[in-house]
Amino acid sequence: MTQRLLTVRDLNVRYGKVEAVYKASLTVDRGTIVSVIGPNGAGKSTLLNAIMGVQPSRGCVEFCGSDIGRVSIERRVAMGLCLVPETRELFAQMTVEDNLELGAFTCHRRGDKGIRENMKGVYSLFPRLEQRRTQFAGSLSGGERQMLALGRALMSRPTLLMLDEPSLGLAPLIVKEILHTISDLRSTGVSILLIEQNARAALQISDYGYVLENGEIALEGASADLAGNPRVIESYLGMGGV
Amino acid sequence: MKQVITGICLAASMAMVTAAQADITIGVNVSSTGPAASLGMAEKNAISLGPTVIAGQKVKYVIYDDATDTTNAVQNVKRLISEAKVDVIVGPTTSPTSKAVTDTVAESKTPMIQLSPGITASSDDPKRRWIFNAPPADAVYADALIKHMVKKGIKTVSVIAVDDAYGENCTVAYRKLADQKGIKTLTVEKYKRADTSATAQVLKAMQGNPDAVYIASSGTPGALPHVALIERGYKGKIYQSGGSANAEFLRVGGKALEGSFMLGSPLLAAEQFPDKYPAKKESLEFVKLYEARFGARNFFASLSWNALKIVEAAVPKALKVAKPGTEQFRAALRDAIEGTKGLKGAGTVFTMTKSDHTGINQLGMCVLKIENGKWKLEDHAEF
Amino acid sequence: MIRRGGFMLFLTLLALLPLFSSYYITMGSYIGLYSIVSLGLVLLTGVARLTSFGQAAFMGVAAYTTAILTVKFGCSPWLTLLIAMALTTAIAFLLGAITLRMGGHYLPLATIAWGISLYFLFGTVPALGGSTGISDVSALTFFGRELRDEKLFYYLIWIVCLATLWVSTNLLDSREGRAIRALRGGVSMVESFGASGHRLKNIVFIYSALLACLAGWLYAHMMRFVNPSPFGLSQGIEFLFMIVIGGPFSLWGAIAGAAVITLLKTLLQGILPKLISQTGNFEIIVFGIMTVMVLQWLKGGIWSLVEHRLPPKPAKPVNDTSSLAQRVQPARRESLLKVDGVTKAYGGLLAVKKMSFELSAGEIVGLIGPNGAGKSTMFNLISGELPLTSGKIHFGTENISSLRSPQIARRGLSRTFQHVRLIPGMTVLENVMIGSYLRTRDGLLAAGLRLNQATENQVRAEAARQLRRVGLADSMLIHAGNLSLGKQRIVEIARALCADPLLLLLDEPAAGLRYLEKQELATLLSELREQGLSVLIVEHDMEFLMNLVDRIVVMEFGEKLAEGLPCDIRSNPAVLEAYLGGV
Amino acid sequence: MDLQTVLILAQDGLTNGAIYLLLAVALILVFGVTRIVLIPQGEFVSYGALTLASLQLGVMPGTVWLLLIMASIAAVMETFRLVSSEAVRQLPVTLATILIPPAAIALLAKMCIPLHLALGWQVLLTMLIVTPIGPLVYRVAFRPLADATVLVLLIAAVAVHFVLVGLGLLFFGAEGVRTPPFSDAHLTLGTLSVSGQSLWVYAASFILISLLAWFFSRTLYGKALRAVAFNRNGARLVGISPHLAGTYSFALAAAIGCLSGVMIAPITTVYYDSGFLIGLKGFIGAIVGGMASYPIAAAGALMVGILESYSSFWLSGYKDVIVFAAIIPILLWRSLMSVHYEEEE
Repeated sequence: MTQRLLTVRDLNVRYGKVEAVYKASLTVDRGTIVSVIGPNGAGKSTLLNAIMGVQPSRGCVEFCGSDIGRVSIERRVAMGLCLVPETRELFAQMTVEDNLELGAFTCHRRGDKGIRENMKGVYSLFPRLEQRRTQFAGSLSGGERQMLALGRALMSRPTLLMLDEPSLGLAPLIVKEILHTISDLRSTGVSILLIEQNARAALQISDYGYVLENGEIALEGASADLAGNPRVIESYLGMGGV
Repeated sequence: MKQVITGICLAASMAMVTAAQADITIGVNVSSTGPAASLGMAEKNAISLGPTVIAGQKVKYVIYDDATDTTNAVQNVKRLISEAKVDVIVGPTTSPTSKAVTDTVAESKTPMIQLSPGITASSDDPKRRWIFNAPPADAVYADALIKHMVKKGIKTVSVIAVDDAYGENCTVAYRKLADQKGIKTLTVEKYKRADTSATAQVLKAMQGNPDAVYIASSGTPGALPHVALIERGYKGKIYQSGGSANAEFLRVGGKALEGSFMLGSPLLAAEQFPDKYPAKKESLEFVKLYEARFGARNFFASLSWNALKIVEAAVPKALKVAKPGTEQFRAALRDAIEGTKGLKGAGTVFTMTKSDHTGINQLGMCVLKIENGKWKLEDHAEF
Repeated sequence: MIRRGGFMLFLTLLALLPLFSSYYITMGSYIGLYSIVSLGLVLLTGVARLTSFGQAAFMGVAAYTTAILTVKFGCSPWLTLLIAMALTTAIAFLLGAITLRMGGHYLPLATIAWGISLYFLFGTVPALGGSTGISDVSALTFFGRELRDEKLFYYLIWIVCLATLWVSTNLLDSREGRAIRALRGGVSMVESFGASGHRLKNIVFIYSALLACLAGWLYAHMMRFVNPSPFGLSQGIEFLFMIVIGGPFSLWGAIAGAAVITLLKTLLQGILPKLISQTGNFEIIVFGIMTVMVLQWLKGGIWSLVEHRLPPKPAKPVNDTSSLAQRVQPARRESLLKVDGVTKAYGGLLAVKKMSFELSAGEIVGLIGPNGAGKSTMFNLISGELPLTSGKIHFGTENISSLRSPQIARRGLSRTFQHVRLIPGMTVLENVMIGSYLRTRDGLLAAGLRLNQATENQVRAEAARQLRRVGLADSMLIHAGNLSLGKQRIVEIARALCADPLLLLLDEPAAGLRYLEKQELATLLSELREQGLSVLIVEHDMEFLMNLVDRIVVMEFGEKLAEGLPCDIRSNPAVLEAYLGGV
Repeated sequence: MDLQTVLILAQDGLTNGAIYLLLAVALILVFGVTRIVLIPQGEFVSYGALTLASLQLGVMPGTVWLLLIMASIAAVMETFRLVSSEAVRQLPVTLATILIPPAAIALLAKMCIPLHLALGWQVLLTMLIVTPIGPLVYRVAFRPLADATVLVLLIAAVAVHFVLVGLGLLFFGAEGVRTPPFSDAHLTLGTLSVSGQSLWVYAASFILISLLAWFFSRTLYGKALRAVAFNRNGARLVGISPHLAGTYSFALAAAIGCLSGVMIAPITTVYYDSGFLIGLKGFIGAIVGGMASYPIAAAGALMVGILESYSSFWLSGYKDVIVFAAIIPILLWRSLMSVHYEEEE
């Protein structure tokens, strides 16, 4: 039995006079991984930012059945929506552990005292973070930063985790590791909305996929179907077009 | 376009016409805010006790605050002269503001009784012809101070002055006389009204063990170095200038002030003066009036009160010459004020001459000692 | 017409004011003086996005200079004006040199400190008259006649004020002025056209200080008395309130602000004591609250309400006769850009590792790679915005590795930006004119006195020509912010072309463009190549580059992955892997 | 100058320096979290001193009225905001959180004043009255400007400074106050005698600094404030509201300012406008620390205190000129140290 977690309808985002995202609609069901792929500049990050509330937008965003269009970012976090942005936005001058702890800020405000346990969970997921507990986040390598960003996001016990290019700038081996982890997260009950340029990888681990081009949803379908679609592959080498 | 210009001209002529009435208008410009606020506030209070009718003429007061700023002072005085068409001006409070308005007053030929000592005016100086002073000149203060110091056998003095015009003027007047009388000034230290500490200045002043320390400041700031002197264990005599002569100062200074000397107006200890003191009755009268309305008596309040007294005495003479609101009346009023003789005010007696527009001698000055948080008459001039 | 009429009405009012009482003359004179100071502050705050609390202190410098020199040394006031201006320039230059390289809040903080220390200095130094001040400052003399009448002085002040208004307007509308206005698009944008951001900021600061100096000098001779109190910090702050409330983005806002604050102060000093039983300078409460409210709700200040109702200013005509000198483009195939083993490290992280490639004249080369591959870093290394860690970059035959972006721009390299950096409030034409910064030499003096009209016309014509070249002739007079992103990118190209470059650097020009817009852009670039221009494009959209460029350099992880003809690159397995990825 | 003088001057400078240090720390905190250069910091100092003095005289301090007025304005603004964003449901709770605490504090003050409590309780009451003014100032003046540039925030801060000074004059009048010292004891170390009040200042500064250090390094809220200072976007993404952080940092700044005021009130005469210069000297410390580094700022603040003390001794008239002119070499040094810094909008 599936349950709707996130519904986005006719979302528009403008930068001044420019429409960066135009009438985008998508849904995420509980317990699934949904990927959004598309060339750079297609508006993928803008889409995630709009869903998170970082970017002002017009249209309808429903999360867990309630309209969150006018809700502040902080409240969205408290509701269980969490974004790992492309830029990671770690607290570089603070330790790994402090970063993780702050990830649980909203849980703490709600009165949840399980921060320690939560952190254990994250450490078991990324043992390397535990080794670097007392290091500053700024001194970590690219892969470790990505792990920390993921770990920090998981500390807030999100219902829906939105990941913006988790493989960006990482060596292939680490990309593999991270994507495996993401795929495993599904079993812990976290739903994921994933944005990737690395289309093949994204479609491999996701259940459903959307192709975003020039700010519009150009294609959608089950990931397996999309992965086999020659147009999808071509569009990344620039032969597809609209 | 033409209509607009005509409209403006009409409005202009309307504005010209409205100001003609026969009442006496007294313009007041004091610093009731800014650094000199504690002085100006008291001066303003006393104005509200002033007469409402003089020689059968209604008196109208127009009061402005210049925030201890020279630009504002000039603006206010011009406004008093050209808008309110005042017959006489009382104020400003400080010597910079008084200096700033000197030209304006001279050009408009309006008599002004200023509440700051600073400039000593006389008829010989065309610019200062129209200016009179309500407080005693700095030299009168210095004279009383030095006399008392000589009496007490003081040979060396350090000065701690607040860093404003008042402190400067006091220091200059003091040094002039002290040098003449052979009193040696060890050092002159400065501090700011809002300073958090005067310890360093006090240490410097205490070097060479002066017989006395003279603190030149107006209002409550005088307490800061005084307290620091006591804290640092200074055992010599401490003199406070006349500017600190108000109740607030006694409150802020507290216990530390005990036994120190202060220059001041006889007003402050009017009850303790012998009955033969010429202005005793007038002083007590003012004290009664003022204390009923505003609390403790205040030297600065007496300045504006005395200024009004001078005007009150001069108006009848001037009325014989011309009607209020005219240039002739202002000129006559100026002459009448210059002719003030033996006028008894709160804590002083005025006798003006052509060369002396202050008109206050040692009768307007005494030395007080602070005992039990009160002023005790220590020394006064002969009368 | 309304503008002209309004101005005439204003002048008439000014001329007639002295018919009222002498008090109005004083008020009018103060408003004029404060307007002069505020004009400078508008340039500093509204245009250059800097600010100063020390304008009153600069007034004080001039007032005291003239007071001392005229009273103690009997100098002519006209000589003291020059001395005061020299002194002000020196002080402003020093303060600017120290603070302007750091964050924007350091200048105001420094001016607070300097304003306070100068105020105390005035009050302490016995030679400066101490707190009591200096009286009997000599009157101004005109042809042997002393200017003592306050009416005449009032007219003098307003003549000076209107003259500074005129000069300031001219300055803003000149080569340097445009660059100063462009500072809000980021220093790197202005520097990419060869202007030094630091120098421009310093110019504005000195100019505003000089206006304050002029006002201070007038003040001293009007009052004929100086003492520290009018030059304190709170007066400096009041000037800032004037322009914030009046309108920081318009020169007229300065005059409006000076008038409103001065009149309101007088009004409040009359009213407030009646409302509040105590006396006090409580108008500062009102001013403070007004300022916060204006900042919150009416960013353009009072003047923006007026400006809103006025018709737009008529555009200046473009008369296309004379033209600016042009560079000789190098011969085709000649090596134009040579990147040799360039490395850029951020701490331990290598953003660019030993990159080497070449570009010949008349070529379009594409630099591609997935996101985060180090393309933009490479780009900024070439344009001089970032210093290199090691390696060499040659432009033509010259080694430019250690040069900064204005110097590189001077050698004929022009660029666009990944995020479009146009000034939305300026017209497209004016935006493009910024590009020609290095091609003319007009100084500030010529600009202020409007002696630069010949070159201005040339520049305008050149900008118009470039806009026609890129096909945007119709949009010339539109505000740049009203164009679509695609057109804005093309305006950026026109602006870069206006610098008459040898090499054009384009940073992701196709990002965010629609399909048709991309095609138009590709056509435009091909045409430019036909005209002999060389182009380096950083892009990740391979489709866009395939049919356009001559060669492609592919980057990944800061390193060169492949280099070659577009068709070879497309079938290169390493490139395919990098772009498509896999697990 | 003998050794004893040297020591006394150092001690005097340190006492003032300790106060400047506290203020510098508050300034850096607020700047980091909100990008506001808190020019009105000094007003909390004078409010603290003047409020305590009023309580001692048994008069209702004007700051209580200020608190109530500000709370009402904040309530009106909040109502307006919630109504216009169609979130009327939150209105009762929001209004209650804004209005009830100030009202309760006012009531408490009214009840306590006739009792003539001991000094310690009066200090506590003073802190209770002045501290909430900080968050209210943030709510009313700065929160609507949250997206503005540093420059606009600075101008707003100066405007708020004007308003608060004006209100200080309105509520407390132009005269200065001096409160009795916390203790009359003197500590004698050899020839140097240190007043009890100075010891109080040292102790209180030390305790406060330690508390702050603990707060920032050990508690989640302290870390959250630091996180906002380091990375605003990152902080929002983990659910830390910048408004909440702004509110906390202003509360801390007001509390620190108020405490500083309470501590200097027995040493010096405090006027309604005294705070400004004191605050600015804290600023010089903060600038030494580049508005970012707490330890360097602390050292800078102490240096300002010492410089002030010694220059008062040698050149008393030029003391403030020297202290404020010292900022020029400091800025020069910072400018040379800093790598090319550019502020993009």
